[in-house]
Amino acid sequence: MNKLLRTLIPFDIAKGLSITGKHFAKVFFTANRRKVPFHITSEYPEIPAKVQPRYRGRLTLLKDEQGEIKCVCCLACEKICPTQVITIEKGKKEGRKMPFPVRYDFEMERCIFCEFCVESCGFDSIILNHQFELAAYNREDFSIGMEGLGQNMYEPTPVGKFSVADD
Amino acid sequence: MSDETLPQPSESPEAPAGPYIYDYAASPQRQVVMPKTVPLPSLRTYEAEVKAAVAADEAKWQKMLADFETAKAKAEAEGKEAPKPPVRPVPRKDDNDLKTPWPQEAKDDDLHRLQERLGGKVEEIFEQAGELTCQVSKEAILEALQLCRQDIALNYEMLADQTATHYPAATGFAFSVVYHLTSISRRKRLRLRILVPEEFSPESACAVYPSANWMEREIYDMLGIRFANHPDMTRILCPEDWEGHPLRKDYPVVGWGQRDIAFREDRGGMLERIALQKAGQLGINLKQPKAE
Amino acid sequence: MFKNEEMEINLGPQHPSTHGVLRVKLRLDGETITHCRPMIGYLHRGVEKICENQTFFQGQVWTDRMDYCSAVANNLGWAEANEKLFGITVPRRAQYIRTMLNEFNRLASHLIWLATHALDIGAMTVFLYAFREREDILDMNEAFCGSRLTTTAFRIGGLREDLPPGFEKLVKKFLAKFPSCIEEYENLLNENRIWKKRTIGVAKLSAEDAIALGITGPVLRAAGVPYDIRKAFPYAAYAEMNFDVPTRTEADTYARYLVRMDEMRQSARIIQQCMDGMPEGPVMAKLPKILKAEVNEVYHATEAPKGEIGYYLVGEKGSGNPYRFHVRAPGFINLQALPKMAEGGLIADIVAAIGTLDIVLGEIDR
Amino acid sequence: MPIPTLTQSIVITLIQCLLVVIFVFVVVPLTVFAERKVLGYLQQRLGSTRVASGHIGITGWMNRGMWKWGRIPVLSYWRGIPGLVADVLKLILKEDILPAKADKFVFFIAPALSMVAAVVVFAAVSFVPGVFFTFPTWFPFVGGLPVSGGIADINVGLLWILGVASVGVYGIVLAGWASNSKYPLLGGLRSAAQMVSYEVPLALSLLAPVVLSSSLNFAEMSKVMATGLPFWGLAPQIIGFLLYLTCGFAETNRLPFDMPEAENELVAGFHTEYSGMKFGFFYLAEYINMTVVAALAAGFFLGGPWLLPFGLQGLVNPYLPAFLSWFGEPHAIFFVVKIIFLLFTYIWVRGTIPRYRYDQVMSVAWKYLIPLTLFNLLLAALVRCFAV
Repeated sequence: MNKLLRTLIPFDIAKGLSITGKHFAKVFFTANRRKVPFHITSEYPEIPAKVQPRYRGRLTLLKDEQGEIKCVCCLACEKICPTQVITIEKGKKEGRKMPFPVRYDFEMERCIFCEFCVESCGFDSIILNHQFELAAYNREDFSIGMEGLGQNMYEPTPVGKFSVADD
Repeated sequence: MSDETLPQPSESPEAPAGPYIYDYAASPQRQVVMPKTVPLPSLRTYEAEVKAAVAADEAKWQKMLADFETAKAKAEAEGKEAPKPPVRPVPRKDDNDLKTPWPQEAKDDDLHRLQERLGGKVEEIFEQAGELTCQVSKEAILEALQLCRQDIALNYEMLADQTATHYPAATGFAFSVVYHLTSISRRKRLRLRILVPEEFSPESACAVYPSANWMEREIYDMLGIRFANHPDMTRILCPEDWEGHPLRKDYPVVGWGQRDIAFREDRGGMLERIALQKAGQLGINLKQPKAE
Repeated sequence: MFKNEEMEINLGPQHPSTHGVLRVKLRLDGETITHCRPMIGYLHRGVEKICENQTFFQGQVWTDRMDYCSAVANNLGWAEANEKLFGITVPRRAQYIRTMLNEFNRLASHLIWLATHALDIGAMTVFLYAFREREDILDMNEAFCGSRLTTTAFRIGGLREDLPPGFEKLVKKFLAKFPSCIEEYENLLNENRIWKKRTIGVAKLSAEDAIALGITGPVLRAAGVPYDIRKAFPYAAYAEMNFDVPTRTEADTYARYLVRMDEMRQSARIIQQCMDGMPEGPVMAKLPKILKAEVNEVYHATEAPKGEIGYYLVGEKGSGNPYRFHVRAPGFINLQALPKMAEGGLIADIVAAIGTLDIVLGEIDR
Repeated sequence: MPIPTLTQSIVITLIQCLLVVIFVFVVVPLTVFAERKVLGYLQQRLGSTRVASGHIGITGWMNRGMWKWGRIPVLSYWRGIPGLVADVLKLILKEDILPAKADKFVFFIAPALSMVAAVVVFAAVSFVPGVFFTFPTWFPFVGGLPVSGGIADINVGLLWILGVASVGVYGIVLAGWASNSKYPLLGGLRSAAQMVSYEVPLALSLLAPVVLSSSLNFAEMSKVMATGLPFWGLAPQIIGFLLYLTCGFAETNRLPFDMPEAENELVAGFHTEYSGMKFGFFYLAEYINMTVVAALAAGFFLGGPWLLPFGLQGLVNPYLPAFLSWFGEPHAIFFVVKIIFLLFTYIWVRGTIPRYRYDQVMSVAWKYLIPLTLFNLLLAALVRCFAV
């Protein structure tokens, strides 16, 4: 008898409907920009997406206080990179004892953002910054060099400027 | 300071004569470095090695003593003072947490039971890093598997994994096929190993453990070992008409290039040539990671 | 008299419910499936060949691209196998952190399984609710190792860095909210008559068949065999955790669903114990700069959310690259059971069967 | 009241048809929009919130405007409306592909058939009993004439409705057959079998109101069902409503019975080969069918133009205080609100409940629904002979 009653009167369907109904009511009657919004959609361009401090973004060469590039071309990052995207050419600069990278090419196209290079660098001269807007319109923009070639290692990729969040 | 005296940036680095065609055939990735040693872990080779190492060490020490004697004799002859007596080089104490697990004598009773049940067919049994290994002759593998499956004392219900490794530098055999058995009830693991020459096709384990079906197909696909009376011995991962077996040591990482799709779908190859020209200037080269 | 010849149909490789690029050749007699043959290899990237030409340290990058739903479980398996090969003892704090991250990853993987399985059978909202929880776990992944999915969280011998400062707060917030979320899924699905009709008695796989086919993980536990590597061969810090292994006996889709839901509760329990008993101390063992292997052969299996993931490494004397790198992927072996489960059922049942097997094509094709 | 001449009555019915078509073609696109928004809100996310390429130009301005709407609680529901306009334009502007060797004429007729069958049903639906409104005298041609609630007051309304509704099945079968490819044919056959097998319980569940109100006229039936029944009539009404709604879901191929185009099944739906406006016709036909089922359910079981559902209005009316009398009379607004609520429950059920397997869909129809509808009919008959 109990089983017949349970099949006749749809309690289980009613319970399911009540759960989704509660969610509908909460999202419908609360504006979507309270302090803690009930919905889980993050409106990305309008509200800038926050990333954790250890986020692995794009490779950048660092400069010390005098504006000198810290890299000393020990080629550790070039060896440790699993997909071999870093190519460094050693060169000399007059006022500096340590060697100076003439060309530091980084192919963001094949980089897998594993942060082995930063870990293997003994001189803390490269980091992965917190930038995640890395799209580009054509393939050449992905091979980033030190100077010129449109994008270089120091500024964020130009596409980042389109985000509406600025205004 | 008219602008001529300033260093004129050359309008472009000396442009290479023709279009820079990246020669895949000669790329470092396609060169194959054949392994010279045969890293097949076994108790006999390890003991032989240790003996050889001790002997070499002893010989070196004797040679040092002999040199010392001759140097002393020569010093007396010219009246100079005697050189310092050589001190035995004490092995460097590495304090780090790394203790390499060497093969030890087989103390586990499973291995001994296998030894006395299979008798001559078992070539070697030893323990390493807490794992039991038993090397069986290549003809008796099916019998060993049946024994492990049906014997109440052994009772290895599941064949967890079956793989093979290619040893080009080895004499007498080319592959080692490894079976990892798990006994769920007795919570034990065992590794059966057979050494297979190039053209020999070992018995398929599907009769005893049906789970070996796909594993053996993958071994055939990757290494080219055909297993006798296997339900359907075809390639599983690569396309059916793929030439060559990728996991062999003489197969280059980038492949023979028989299926190289165009750098991009541009039919004319115009964009590809431009990109490779730029690649030439950027010096993008696919280098082999040399681990010094 | 009327011989109706069977219809040959391909399910996949590009099909919404095959969890990746799996192609199943089906021979149909009207609506029932008479013969089913899974064809794989569409996502074969040759991870094993690549890892043979990379150093031990670099190998980890390829492991979390194999089973992209549970990257940390692969990393843990790889790290433990390497430590066994070199004979490294990992400090206790690193073991605890590894266990906690592994259990978080099991939750994330089970949530993705629940989402796609329910979506295949038609319940859309469970998909979104499951992904809501998974977002918090991925944020924790990002907080600890910098990336949500491809985590490369561990190193041979321990971890790269200790827990970030705000990590305990994230975990406490998640553990406080999680039990109520599990009730929400169960209210939506457990008693639902349509869910029961679609899952009870579908894709049955008895215990003997499962063991013979080498099936491991929740599929085996739902058939009544309490084989869980965390209990059978304890690794990391599982020896000190007390949790029980949920098993059922019906061995059908509904039983596997219940087993996985219980496993989620057990994982939350383990995480709680890890948080409470976290010891102090270093997180990285003292190791030489470049790891040189000795002639050594190791097979180390750990409990991934989908089953037993085993790493078989062969070390060559004095070389930095592994001589042979083989991965025993749980999905690859579990998929062998698909023909036995699907034959005789209807087309809609093969969708449910693929769902319960919880296969991810990345680890099947490697 | 002046007697309308023939041409005047034709013009009035044309105006009525225009009103109904406007009502249908306003409610249906909003249901399409609501499908995404309500499903989103059910799943704790926002449905469509902006229009594509949202930084520059007109779409940028629209997005910023909608971004401000989001601040106000209930109004933020309407945030994705421009996106809906884009969808409709897309359907119209998309290229119309005709598969090779497809039967051109049948391929062309099928969507029209299913669309016409869906819209024509509204002719027999009476929104308000009696006079809806009367034209003001200054109105040019038909000044001062009354306009009745329903377009056509057919006295065999229900029979007519069922007849026209089952013509829709032809559209689907012909579409499946005409696209000349294996999968749509299978999809077409499966959905035809499902719709035919659900016609039976649908008709049976509609018999209960017929028995209770002893007439087939739509207006008459909704009047009796809403006000004329004793207390005992409540039981057959509620059970009848649930049964009718289930059959309605199956009739319009909505979850949990959407076998034909179950996207993760192997067999694609019958409208795979259609694109552009032909696909638009099928898409709209499905939503119009939903509105038809909602209108019938609202009309018979939820009390139609009267406020309280399940015949409670009849029990409450005598004790109604004076100032509340407005709620006693029938008004079209109650009917429309009930239709919208039923459309909401369509999407609500689609969001929560999984899908039946194909053979289970059939077994539910023959093994469960038909016995239950017969039992409900028996209940209605008992109520009819004892209580009324």
